[in-house]
Amino acid sequence: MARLIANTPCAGLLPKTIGSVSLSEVDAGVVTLVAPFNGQQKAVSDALKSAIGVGFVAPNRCVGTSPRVMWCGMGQALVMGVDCPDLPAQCVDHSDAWAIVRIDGAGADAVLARLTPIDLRASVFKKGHTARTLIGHMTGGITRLGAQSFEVMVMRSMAATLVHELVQAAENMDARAGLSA
Amino acid sequence: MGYSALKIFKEGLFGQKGWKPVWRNPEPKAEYDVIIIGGGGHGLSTAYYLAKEHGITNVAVLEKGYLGGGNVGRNTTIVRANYALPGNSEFYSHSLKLWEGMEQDLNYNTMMSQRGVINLFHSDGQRDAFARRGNAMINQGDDAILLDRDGVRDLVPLIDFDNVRFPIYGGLYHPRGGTARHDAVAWGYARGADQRGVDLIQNCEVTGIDIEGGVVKGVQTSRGAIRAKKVAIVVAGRSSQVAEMAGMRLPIESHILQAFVTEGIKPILDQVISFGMGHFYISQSDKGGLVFGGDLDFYASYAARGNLPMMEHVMEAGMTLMPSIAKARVLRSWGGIMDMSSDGSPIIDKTETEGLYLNCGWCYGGFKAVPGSGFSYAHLIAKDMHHEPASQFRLDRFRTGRGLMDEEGTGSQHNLH
Amino acid sequence: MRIAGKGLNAGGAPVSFSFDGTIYEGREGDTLAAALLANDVRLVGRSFKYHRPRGILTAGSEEPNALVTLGTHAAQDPNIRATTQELYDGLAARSQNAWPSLKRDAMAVNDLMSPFLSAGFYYKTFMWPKSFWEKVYEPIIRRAAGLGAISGVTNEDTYEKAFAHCDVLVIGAGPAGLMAALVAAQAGADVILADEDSRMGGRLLAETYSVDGREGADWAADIVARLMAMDNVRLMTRTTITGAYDQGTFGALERVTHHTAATQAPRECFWRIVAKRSILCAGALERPIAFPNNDRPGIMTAGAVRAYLNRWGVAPGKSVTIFANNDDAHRTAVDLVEAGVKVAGVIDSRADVQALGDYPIFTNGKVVGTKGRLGLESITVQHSGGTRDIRTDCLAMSGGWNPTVHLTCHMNGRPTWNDDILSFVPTDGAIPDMTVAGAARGVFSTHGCLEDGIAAARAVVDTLGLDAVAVDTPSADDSAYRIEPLWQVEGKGRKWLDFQNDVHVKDIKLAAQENFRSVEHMKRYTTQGMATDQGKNSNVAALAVLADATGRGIPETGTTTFRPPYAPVSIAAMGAGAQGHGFAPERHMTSHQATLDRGAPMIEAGLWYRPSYFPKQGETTWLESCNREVGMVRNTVGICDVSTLGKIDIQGPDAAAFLDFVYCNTFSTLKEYRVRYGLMLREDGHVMDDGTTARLGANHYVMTTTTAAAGQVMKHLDWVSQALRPDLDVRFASVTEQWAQFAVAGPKSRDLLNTVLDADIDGESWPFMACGDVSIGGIVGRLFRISFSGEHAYEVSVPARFGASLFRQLCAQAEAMGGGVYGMEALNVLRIEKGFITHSEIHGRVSAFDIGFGRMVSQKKDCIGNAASQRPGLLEAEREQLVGFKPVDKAEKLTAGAHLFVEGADAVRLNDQGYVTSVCHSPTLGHDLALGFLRDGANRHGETVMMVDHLRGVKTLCEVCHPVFFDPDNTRAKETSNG
Amino acid sequence: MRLPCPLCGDRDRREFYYQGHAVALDRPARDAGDGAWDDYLHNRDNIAGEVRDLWHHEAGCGAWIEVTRNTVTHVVSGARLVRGTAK
Repeated sequence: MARLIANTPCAGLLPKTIGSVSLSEVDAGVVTLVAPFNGQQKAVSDALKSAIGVGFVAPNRCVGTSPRVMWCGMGQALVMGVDCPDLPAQCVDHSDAWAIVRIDGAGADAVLARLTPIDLRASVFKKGHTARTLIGHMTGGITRLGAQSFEVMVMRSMAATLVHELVQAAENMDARAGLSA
Repeated sequence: MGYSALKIFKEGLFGQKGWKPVWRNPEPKAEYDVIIIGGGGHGLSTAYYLAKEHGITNVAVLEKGYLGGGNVGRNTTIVRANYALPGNSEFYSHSLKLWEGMEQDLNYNTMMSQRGVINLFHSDGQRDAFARRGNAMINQGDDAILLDRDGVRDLVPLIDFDNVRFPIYGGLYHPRGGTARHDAVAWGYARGADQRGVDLIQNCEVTGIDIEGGVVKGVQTSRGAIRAKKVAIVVAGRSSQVAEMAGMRLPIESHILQAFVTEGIKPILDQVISFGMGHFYISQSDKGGLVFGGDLDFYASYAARGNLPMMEHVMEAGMTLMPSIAKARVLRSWGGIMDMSSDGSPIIDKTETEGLYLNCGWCYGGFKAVPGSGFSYAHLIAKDMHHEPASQFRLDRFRTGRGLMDEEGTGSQHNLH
Repeated sequence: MRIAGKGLNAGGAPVSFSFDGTIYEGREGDTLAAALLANDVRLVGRSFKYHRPRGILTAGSEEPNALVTLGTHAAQDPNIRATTQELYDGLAARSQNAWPSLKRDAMAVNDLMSPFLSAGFYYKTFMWPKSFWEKVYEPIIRRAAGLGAISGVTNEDTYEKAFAHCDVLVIGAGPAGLMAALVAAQAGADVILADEDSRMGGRLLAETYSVDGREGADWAADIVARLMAMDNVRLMTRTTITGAYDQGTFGALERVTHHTAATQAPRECFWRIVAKRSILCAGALERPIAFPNNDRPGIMTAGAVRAYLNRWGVAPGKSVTIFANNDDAHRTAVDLVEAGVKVAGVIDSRADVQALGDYPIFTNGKVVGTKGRLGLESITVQHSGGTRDIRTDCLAMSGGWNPTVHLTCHMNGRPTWNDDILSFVPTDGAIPDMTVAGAARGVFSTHGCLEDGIAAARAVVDTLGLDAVAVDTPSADDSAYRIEPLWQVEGKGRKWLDFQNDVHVKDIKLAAQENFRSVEHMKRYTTQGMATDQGKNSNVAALAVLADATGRGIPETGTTTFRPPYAPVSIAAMGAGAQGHGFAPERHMTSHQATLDRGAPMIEAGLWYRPSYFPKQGETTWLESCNREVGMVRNTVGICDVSTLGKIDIQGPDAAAFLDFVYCNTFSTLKEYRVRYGLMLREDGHVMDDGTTARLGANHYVMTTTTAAAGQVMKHLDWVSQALRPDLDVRFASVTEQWAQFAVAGPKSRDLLNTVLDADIDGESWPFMACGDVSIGGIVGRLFRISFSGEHAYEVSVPARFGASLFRQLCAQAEAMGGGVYGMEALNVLRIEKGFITHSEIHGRVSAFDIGFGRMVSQKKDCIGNAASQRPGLLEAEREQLVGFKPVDKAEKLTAGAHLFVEGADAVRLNDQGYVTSVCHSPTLGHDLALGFLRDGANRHGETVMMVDHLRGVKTLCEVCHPVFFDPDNTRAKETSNG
Repeated sequence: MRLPCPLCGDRDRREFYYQGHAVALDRPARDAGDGAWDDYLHNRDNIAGEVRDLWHHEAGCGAWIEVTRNTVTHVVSGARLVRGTAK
């Protein structure tokens, strides 16, 4: 008879504060990957709306706070922070699949600009926008939570690399801040 | 005119006035025995061997631009015979032997430098795959040595053995491999062919191939129609366009391969190093520039220029493998158009049109093949029989699945070889 | 010589630096070149081929001569342009390519030999005797190679890369660029203004022009201040746009800390800038004139002389002469006279020109010779009035200005010849969405540049749907640019073109004489334009000389193309972040830490790290540990983390039909809660991957892939579903990261599981190839009764957060039962003993037929690879087929990578019968085993063949056998007892 | 180089995997004969000019897209999702 103890992906690596930015691990709670079957997108959306108050989301969007629904690829979204109702869709438990790191503080966007090729300008990538893209050499997601506040997610097994790259980028930014003109 | 140290001394005394043109600028004749379409390395060596080995000198090489302006003028100059599969093995072995006698044969210094090629491996599995390849090389009569980690360290101290992302387990060392001065190879063959009476015709673009009743009759060019008994296509990245003039559709997709050279620095690297996990290879030219490259840009293209993602990937591979070259500065980058075949190996064959021959599919390995390709192609054109070392380079292997030479084991997708 | 009170940095604090060990004093704001000239240092380097003395030629990044090395050990940085290197306290520069000293350079003997070292001479000799090239000639040539040296020590500096996005990228911050940026920004566009200089203003910093009635430099400073105050503008100084790429992508190099002593900040940053539009305002570069011995230290471009005088308050000479074919000559004279520097004469090749100030002028003039071994002492002038020698220590020359067209050539655009300015100008549309303004397109007056910058920006913002705010063009000089052709001056002595590579007019003529008439041939034959400046100073003049030598006009002669980068970029900058382990992400299993704690050496499996073996006290070799671990699994029980295998959750009404299409065998017939082995082909009929797939419900499967092919298979499934079978209603998602999965293998595996599962299992409820949910400490997990070892075995998985915890408990239990944890080495032995294949066998060239699974390719249905797998060439008996090998003499060893021959046959290609793919020493059977491929192998079991490994000197006679060596009936894996 | 993903918008080329010409969408019947399969698997028009080729937004949304692109100039003139458009 075993007793299992849980570990988070970034255990022992975070939180950290470097210059003006801070990095912290996010526990998104129960996460379910939802992929509606052919022709079921509306049905799924309606069922979600009535069950958790948020419907299925458009590409590149993240709606709600907790619970929230985050688009995560063609015909797929993550239902986060709540048990997922029965749906005419593929529903897969992803609660343990991701390492999620939050980055806050002045220059957070500049730190991410060292790692991702997407256009992070506030006029283009707004609060509630999410993108599937590259973070360094890792495939993952970036979501804007606020003016200088983002959430970055990659595969759980890459948590150490993600933290390392975010820290390196933040340290470079911090060192630049100390330079004379 | 023969070249020699004495001649250079004489010309030095008399102000270099005596040097003659390395080749003529002939006007196209009305008819030739053989027309070679393409004045790159392979086309020029084909012309040279047609004249030298088979006494066929009523030959024209038609070049759209300038001689040697294709991939022979824009590559990383690596020469080697380290293939695993039958078909490739004997061909590159023969080609390397021709390299070894080239300078005396051509009376032209192509600076063939047998400084050794080392292919690094990063796991037991890769070691065994390289061992298989090395044994195939020795079975073929070529040279191969399986180096362990320390063996590599002794030869290439520049490598960061302690921190490289994919650890160095060892390397397959091919001492007879090396580099050569790429332009000189084209010029040497051009000069040799011209001296034997071959017409090298630049700025002459082929616009059509004349075929009557299944037999080739000649070509249409930007400088008029030219009749020929035999027509040989050897145009690398442009193979599909020229073959289409004869109604052929080839198992070829044209792709970009970038290469890079740094500012000249004092010698630090003696061999040619290939870093498999990083798709990175590097050597240092006699002028001091680090010459290196990586994988294809991967999208079909005729632009002869690349984009940043692959460029950065190549630099990143260099930084993990040998971070001591960090401060060498990239001076120039360029791209060549690679005729990627769907098993990664070449085609030297007849076509369904009588008198029309095809030589293509060299992917990014064409430079080291220049002598062998010309020699075997000339043999096929002259005798209408395959030259033994190139007898596996058949066009029908894709349809039948017989004798595929997929060295990378990546299948029929052209850009994965 | 410094002129008191002169220069933009007149008030700058003194800065101490050294050159070749001598300490000098410079001034804050100086470049190294300015500071050296201020200290009357003229000799700064040696040329590449002839080691001729070299001085400072320019005041910019195009400098071909004044290249120095900074730093030592890991920080050693060669080929630094003294003309752009900003001075800082303690900067220590060293000259290059000279031995024993810059003044007395032994290799200068090459120059005496030069009559015999003409262009391309090396192609004509060094051929005899054959063996001498590598042994004698090449080593000598290589020793002479290169200018600077790198240390060969592992880099210790930080470099970084970053991305930036904008609406309008303005390249160059001279008068045109400043106005363009201002207009675009005022219209509301997001603007990036980049300039390679430390201070924005371009030529305005080097000239004495006024703009809007004020000093040009002050005017520029005001515009910069206004731009800085706007939050839609990003100013990037010390940033060179290095390349133009597709869809508005640009590469850029920012020299972050080159101007300071070492700091923690990145030394350089390589930017990827994406711009909707770009405006090229890169200005123009002045070209030298090819006259006899035009390369002595002290001879520099006229524009550079003005820059040193006006920006840094430095007179490059005490008695300056000027030689030109255009009006710039006179501006240089006027500025010098103004500053109280003696102008010994202006030699103007034109007839109808007057002096603009108090200095002697020689019309129809030419400089036909110069004197001074290590620095200019005098020149010989021919002019309307005859010939005379003039003593001078600085000659300012101007052959005219070349627009900086380079970036417009990066996408294969060819510039256009313009006869008015006798140079090339950019061709419209050479770079999509790029507009060229100012001197970069041949507009040379200050007023013209300001106006052009405004006009360009107005047009650009219009295409972005923005409205430009009206701005008046500031008042500024608008005098016309007058020039007459002057490419070379006849006379005794070499007329240098490429100062660094030592290419002179005669070399170009020799190339033409030998029929290297095409520009590319000339360039490659003479090395003209291939030095570190990439021909920025010399290409146009060399082209003119070639045109003349071949009797063609310049346009017909052609142009050489300019390739990226515009200025050299360090490998470290473009490869930033990759040093050490940064090259690729690292993937860790949940058992990673526990595995390290147990002292297991890690090996890479793709991006993953997996344990090789788990050494126990007293074990001295990996083989000891491996043998013990194998025995453990065969006799008791072993634990292995197998989480790295790809796991794909597949659901939908058509899930079964989809699997039938992607696998060559059938899955629609698989019962629920059962597992089946599947073989996946590529469309070309060769094996792509294999693995087991479990059916968890009518419309629910979980597929496993090999670790190596997980990504490829996922992409393949996406392809098949989206492109080939959109009619099938199926969805799939990777769950590789969701589950931590462990193999529990061995006779005691069930007993062990029953110590951790909430409810016991037995052989009836969990027969071989069964699967389903289980509960562990109240956590829902999954159990699969599958075996990659041939033993009675399971794979148990739990949500990844519990992986580390379950692993520790499984290991503890296993050890308590006399078993333990095992690594890749043991796993490999176990699978070879059972003849299970991995990517060592399915290496991309094998068909299902080759591995004995030909009948698995169901002909009852279509599937990926079905048609191509039936090509005759993939089904022929003489193909190499999978077999096993045992040494006839059990003591002999086998090696992977060896080839196979008929006994007695020579080990040569023509006799090659096949090869060995996997080898292990089997502690179970007590001898080596091998898997491999042998011609017609399926029909040759029982034969003996010779295994030859030349590389390792091994030659072993082997018996060919079935690939399954151990428990061929699979009774152990299938055991059903409930004990 | 940037490609217009119909779902994600303009993205850097580095997010995409390239497969080859869109001929791969026209998969022959199993019994179409070796000529048809040879054309499908190996032979290409390999046009110097505008082509339709297949990319996978691997580091993005996972969509396979058909991009219309010029192989000489690299000008991209359009892209569409493969799903639902394949024959």
